[in-house]
Amino acid sequence: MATALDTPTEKPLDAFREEARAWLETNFPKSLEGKENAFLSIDAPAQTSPDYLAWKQAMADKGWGVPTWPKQYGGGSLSRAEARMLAEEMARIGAWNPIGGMGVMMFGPTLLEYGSEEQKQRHIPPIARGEIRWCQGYSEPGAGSDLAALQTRAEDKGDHFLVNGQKTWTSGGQWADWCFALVRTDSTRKHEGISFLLIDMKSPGVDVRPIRLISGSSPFCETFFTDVEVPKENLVGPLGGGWTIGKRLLQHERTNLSGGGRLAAAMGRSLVDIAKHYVGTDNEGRIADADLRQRIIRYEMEMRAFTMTARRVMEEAKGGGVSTASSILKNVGAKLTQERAELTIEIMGMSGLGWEGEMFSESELSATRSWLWGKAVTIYGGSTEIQNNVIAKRILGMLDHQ
Amino acid sequence: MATALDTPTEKPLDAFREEARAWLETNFPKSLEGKENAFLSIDAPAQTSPDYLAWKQAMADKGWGVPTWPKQYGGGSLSRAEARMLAEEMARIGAWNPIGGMGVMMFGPTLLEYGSEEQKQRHIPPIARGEIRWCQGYSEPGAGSDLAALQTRAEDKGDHFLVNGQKTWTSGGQWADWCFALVRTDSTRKHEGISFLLIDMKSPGVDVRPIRLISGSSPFCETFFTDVEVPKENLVGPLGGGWTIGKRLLQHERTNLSGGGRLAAAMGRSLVDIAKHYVGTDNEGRIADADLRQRIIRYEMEMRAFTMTARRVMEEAKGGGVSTASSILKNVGAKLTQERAELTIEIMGMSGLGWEGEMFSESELSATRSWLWGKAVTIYGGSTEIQNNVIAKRILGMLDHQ
Amino acid sequence: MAALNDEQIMLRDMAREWVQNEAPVSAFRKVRDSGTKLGYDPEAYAAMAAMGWVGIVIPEAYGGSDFGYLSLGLVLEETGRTLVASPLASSGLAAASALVLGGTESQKQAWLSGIASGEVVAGLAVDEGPRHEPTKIETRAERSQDGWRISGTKSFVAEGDGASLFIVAARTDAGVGLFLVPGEVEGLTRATRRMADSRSHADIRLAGVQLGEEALLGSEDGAALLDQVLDRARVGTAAEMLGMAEQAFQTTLDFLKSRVQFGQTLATFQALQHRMAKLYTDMELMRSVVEAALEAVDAGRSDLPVLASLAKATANETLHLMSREMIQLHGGIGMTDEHEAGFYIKRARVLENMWGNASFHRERFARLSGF
Amino acid sequence: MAALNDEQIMLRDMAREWVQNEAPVSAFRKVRDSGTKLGYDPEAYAAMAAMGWVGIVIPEAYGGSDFGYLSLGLVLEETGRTLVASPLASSGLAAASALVLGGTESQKQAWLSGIASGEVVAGLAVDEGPRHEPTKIETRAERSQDGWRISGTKSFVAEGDGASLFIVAARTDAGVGLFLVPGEVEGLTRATRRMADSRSHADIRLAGVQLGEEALLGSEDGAALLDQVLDRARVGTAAEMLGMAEQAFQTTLDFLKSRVQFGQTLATFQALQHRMAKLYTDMELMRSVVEAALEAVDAGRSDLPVLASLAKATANETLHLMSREMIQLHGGIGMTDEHEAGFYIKRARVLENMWGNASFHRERFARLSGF
Repeated sequence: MATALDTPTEKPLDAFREEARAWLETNFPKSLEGKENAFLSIDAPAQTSPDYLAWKQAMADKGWGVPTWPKQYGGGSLSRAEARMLAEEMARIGAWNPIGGMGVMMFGPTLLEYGSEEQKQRHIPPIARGEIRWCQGYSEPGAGSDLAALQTRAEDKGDHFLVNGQKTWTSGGQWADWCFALVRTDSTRKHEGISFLLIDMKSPGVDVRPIRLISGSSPFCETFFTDVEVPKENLVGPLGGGWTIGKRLLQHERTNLSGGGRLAAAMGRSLVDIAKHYVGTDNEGRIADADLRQRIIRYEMEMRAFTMTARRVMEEAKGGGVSTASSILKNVGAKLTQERAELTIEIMGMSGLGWEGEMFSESELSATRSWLWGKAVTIYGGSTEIQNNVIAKRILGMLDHQ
Repeated sequence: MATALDTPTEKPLDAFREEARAWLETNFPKSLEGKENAFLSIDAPAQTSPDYLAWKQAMADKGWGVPTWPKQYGGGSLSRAEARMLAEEMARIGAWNPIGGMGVMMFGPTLLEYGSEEQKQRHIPPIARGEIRWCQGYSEPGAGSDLAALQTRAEDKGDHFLVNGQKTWTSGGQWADWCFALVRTDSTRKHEGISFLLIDMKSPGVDVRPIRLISGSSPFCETFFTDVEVPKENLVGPLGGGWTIGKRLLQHERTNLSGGGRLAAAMGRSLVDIAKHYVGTDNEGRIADADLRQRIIRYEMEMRAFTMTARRVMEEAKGGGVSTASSILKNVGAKLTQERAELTIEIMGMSGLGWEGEMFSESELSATRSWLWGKAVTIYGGSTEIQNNVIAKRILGMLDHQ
Repeated sequence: MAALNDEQIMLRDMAREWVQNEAPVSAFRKVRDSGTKLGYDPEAYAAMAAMGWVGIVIPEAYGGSDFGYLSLGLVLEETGRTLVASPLASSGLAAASALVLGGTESQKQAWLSGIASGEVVAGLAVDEGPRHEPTKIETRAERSQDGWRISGTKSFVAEGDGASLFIVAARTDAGVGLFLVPGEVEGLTRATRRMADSRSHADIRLAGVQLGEEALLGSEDGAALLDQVLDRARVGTAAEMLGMAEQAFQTTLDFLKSRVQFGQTLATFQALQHRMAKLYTDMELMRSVVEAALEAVDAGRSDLPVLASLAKATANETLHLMSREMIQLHGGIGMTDEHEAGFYIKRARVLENMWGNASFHRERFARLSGF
Repeated sequence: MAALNDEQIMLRDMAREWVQNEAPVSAFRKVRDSGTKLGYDPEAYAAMAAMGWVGIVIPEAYGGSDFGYLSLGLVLEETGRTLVASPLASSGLAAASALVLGGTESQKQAWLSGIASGEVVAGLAVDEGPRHEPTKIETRAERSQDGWRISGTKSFVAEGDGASLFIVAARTDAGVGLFLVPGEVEGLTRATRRMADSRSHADIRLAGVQLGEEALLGSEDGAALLDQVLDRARVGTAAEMLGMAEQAFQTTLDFLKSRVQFGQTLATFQALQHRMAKLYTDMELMRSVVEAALEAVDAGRSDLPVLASLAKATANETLHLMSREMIQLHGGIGMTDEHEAGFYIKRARVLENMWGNASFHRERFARLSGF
């Protein structure tokens, strides 16, 4: 199926586009074409092949892993238009960005906005080069969607904070070098008692236990802090100002997550192809199972509508920054990701429920795992229910005080 | 399509069944076969054909219009099993009960339970004979789903109450002889300030204005009470005890309304037949529009599940009385009624949107009106939202105090 | 909102202001209660034409402004909000498109400036039954010595009562052609269909209508032209539906914020909040597909058919749900004729049927996409 | 709840008690973590057989109790609640039904008492691909001098690893017949399929398996018998799914009542209340259709095929939604392997596929109903 509005209409090759094209042709190793792991940064340890390392090195040197970040911190200082051209040129040849993860998607932009000059100089360049992996220390066992109920304490000990408590859903905690965490520095006030702290995961007293998920993988951890000493210089923003910073970071998270549906579509074959393969077609070329076909049609239509909406929102939010539509995109993207996974395993029938072994193809086993793992996308990053609250209250103004 | 579990399996013809069959054959006029108007009692003035009047007279004399009510008040004193046989025998020959309306469905059972002996002797027999029509004075403009917020006042004036206020959604108010109303006798307490009062609609000060609905018909009224004098003997139950009685009556309403989906299915041709007529079939005999067909399949399946559930609930509630499942049946029945109406007009296309004139068939015009009128079934008798609250709180116990 | 240029922003603002001030829902109620067969207020339509709205897709040479379909869509969205009754979509969009796309110079000269000025009201007569089936055309156009002879019946033609020109699809020896049929020609009779939306719809009977050579619009094998015209009509209808859905949503939201039950405004009940959030989300998606389809017409994109079906199917689904929820969330008051909720649901169902219902467009989307 | 007789009430209560005490979800977890290919705990199955559950549809003459399908459904519902891993449905329902319906006296004598006692575990081998397509059978059964010779591969046979008897559907010259194939016969090989539900599924390869005359169950044209057996398997599966859905619902409800967020228990959030009300309503409908289908088997109703498809399609839809909502409403904890929500959704999808998914049964329902 043609992807219509997804394909950019032909544009004049301006100077930057030519530069990017030439550079990519020289530097991107053909062996890596299309080999991106969408969940790379949280789902697995780092890749170590020589081609991968060379590619990462080249991108880091160029600053194009974080193309719009300032050059002085290791970014590319590209305009949004240029960054888009770069992305288009990469997509054209199957290249992909080897530098990602929570540092790039969430923490970096937040630190650039709220960090001190010293903090930026210290932490941004390693992120820009993909050398340091960050994890998120937000959720706690007793505080799911009600994040502000968090209990992990950071006591002021003069030159350092003493951190005690437990975080959960620490994404990639077992592979992370650093953690950005929300901690309680004042137990008498709920939101104003929260501070934003950077914690070195190698500090004594940090203990990490992977959580096994229903999909069999363990991309998240429980993280225990026992008398962990954190230097005062690692406080971002003012004491008690962590809630504002933390929420801002969540907006970045949501904006990134909202690409989820699109991401899913980019992974692997189209649903239609899978259906034609497993179910076959009738004599008019239609997917043979009429009931299934109707549901695929609806999925494909909504997917198109979602992609168009994501593009429209991006265009409307001209000056950069985070759109109020992020909750909508997050919800729709997450729903479509799950819908696609459910349809995929349904189409594959019993073959879509394989767990391991050679009786199933790689793509079948991966369908099972993606289906199960995908159940998280409506829960994390602000659950669908929380986003609906946000839409109703913040966008629609459905509040009590009217 | 066979109606499977709807058709009673063959039973031995016991004495009562034989009696009923013989009596019906003698008394039911063939001319009335299948001529029942489902919304008879509220949607239109009374029928006046000689056959109808004779049939009504016969049923009234026999007490079979209200077969399970006690004989001393004009009922049939039949057991539930006998009443069911009677219903089966009537259905078998296309006969129907000419005695109905709110008096039979809601008010009668409630008065039998809560009324004084004097009240029962006075009011039940005319209901049992279908001579007196009752309307419901519950809703008020300012109190929709929040019924207990009602404001119509009944002041104690010694030998009578003086009633002032406005009711709305008085079903059949323009044709009713009497009104059972919830009125406020104490403004200092919400629920305990409500009393259950019987008001003669011919009393001075009662003014009725029909409400025109989106379907074009006016089965409901606004009813204004201005200094209406109501004798004290018309108070049912204790002063301030109206809420309990009123709620009980609503349970009867819900139990009756839950038959709505079934009712809808009984009216007119099956969806499948309509679809075959307007849309046609393919060379395998399937409804030609695959997308529409899928939705008809789902409707038909859920309709079957609903019918089976209604039967199951009835069988489980052996000893009579009102089942806790009434909220579920009300919601599903109402949903299916609307679903069917939407599917019907969709199948008919532009012909399903006719308003008047000879360019449309009777059944097309009636499809439009039923579709619009049917939008009320998820609103009245406790809206779908209210029923969901009831299910969550009363059946599932989703309350705060756990 | 699509990226608009200054002229488009001005146009939309002007439309919004006029509609709110001069043609609120009460204006539609007045037209309805007048019992007119015409289905609209000619003075209001004249005002719309005078503001240039009817000529938006008509080239300047023929009295239009050539502002394009996105611009016309903006106006239709605004008029859709308050259910403005007018032949704008039929005449200024569907019929005008047929002439612009398929007309000869002399045909354009003959009709387009009249359409733009509002003096000519034109209607598109394609379907012959209650469902949209553009492949099932039985009306015949036969060559006669001095032109064409047309016989058949067209059903549910929008503005059928008042139109002075019909664009009629008829079967020729070469396929299906479009024909310009003046409303007052001999052999043409109209039968009004009084429908739930209180607008004008009529069956048009053509009993051996005799026309000249110049009646044929485009070629005798005009199926491709018909498709192009229909896709424009579909996209324009979707724009009107977008405006309706938005206003229905807004009216409902305002009601929920004002209505108190159980001592709380309805807007604070979480179950209702989540339903409104879902509807709002649906409407954002609807806006995207409708605007994309309008832009696709202006850009001359070859995938317009897919995008038009996506837009119309989505518009149908979303407005369908929104119009149901409008009544349900209003409760009893929404059931009364006094309230406007009924107007929206009745008009919604008519537009859902017009130029293809959701089933039609889902099927078309899939076939065009190769599955 | 259907009207049960005293024996059925006793049976159900006994099953409920045993399941809750002896086979809670933790027992399934233990089986899974043991890594057994067998997919169940033989001791537990022996206990179930000893309680008479495996012989419920088997006549007393062959060691069963002939209590009927509603009774067996009650047990399957209870075992479904805690995901009891056992061959009860395969052996005691599907395979036993085939023998009871189609077996000769000597075939019944040979196998039924072993099945009832649990010593024989039997499996039904019909499908040859990942989707249920009982009309697409390519496995061949050819007459040989002293009986039958069978070749082909059966896919995803439940209990395929441990079964000592397979009921195999194979194409004969006359149509499709069912054959009794001992598990240890020469030419039969098994290939384990490790699936998400951690139960036993295997492909069974029959390479010219040589069997005697007595291998044929029923006639060579046994499509009608196969249909009857499949409908019983479908209804039994639906009963198991009913139990799963109910327990998933109950577990979720308990969680919502205990979990506090934003200073309130989740159970008090109206949006969640309405979702639970919807699920509860769905489950009431599910119970009705499942019980009606079980009763239809016992009553020998001729419309069983329609009712079985109604039951299985409804069970699929309802458990599908319930298993998704179970995870979503639990939030993060439901995503962890430590919690049981994952067990329910994995088993749910396997059962959704077994003996026909919802599409299959909706289509069948419609065709049987004549549209």
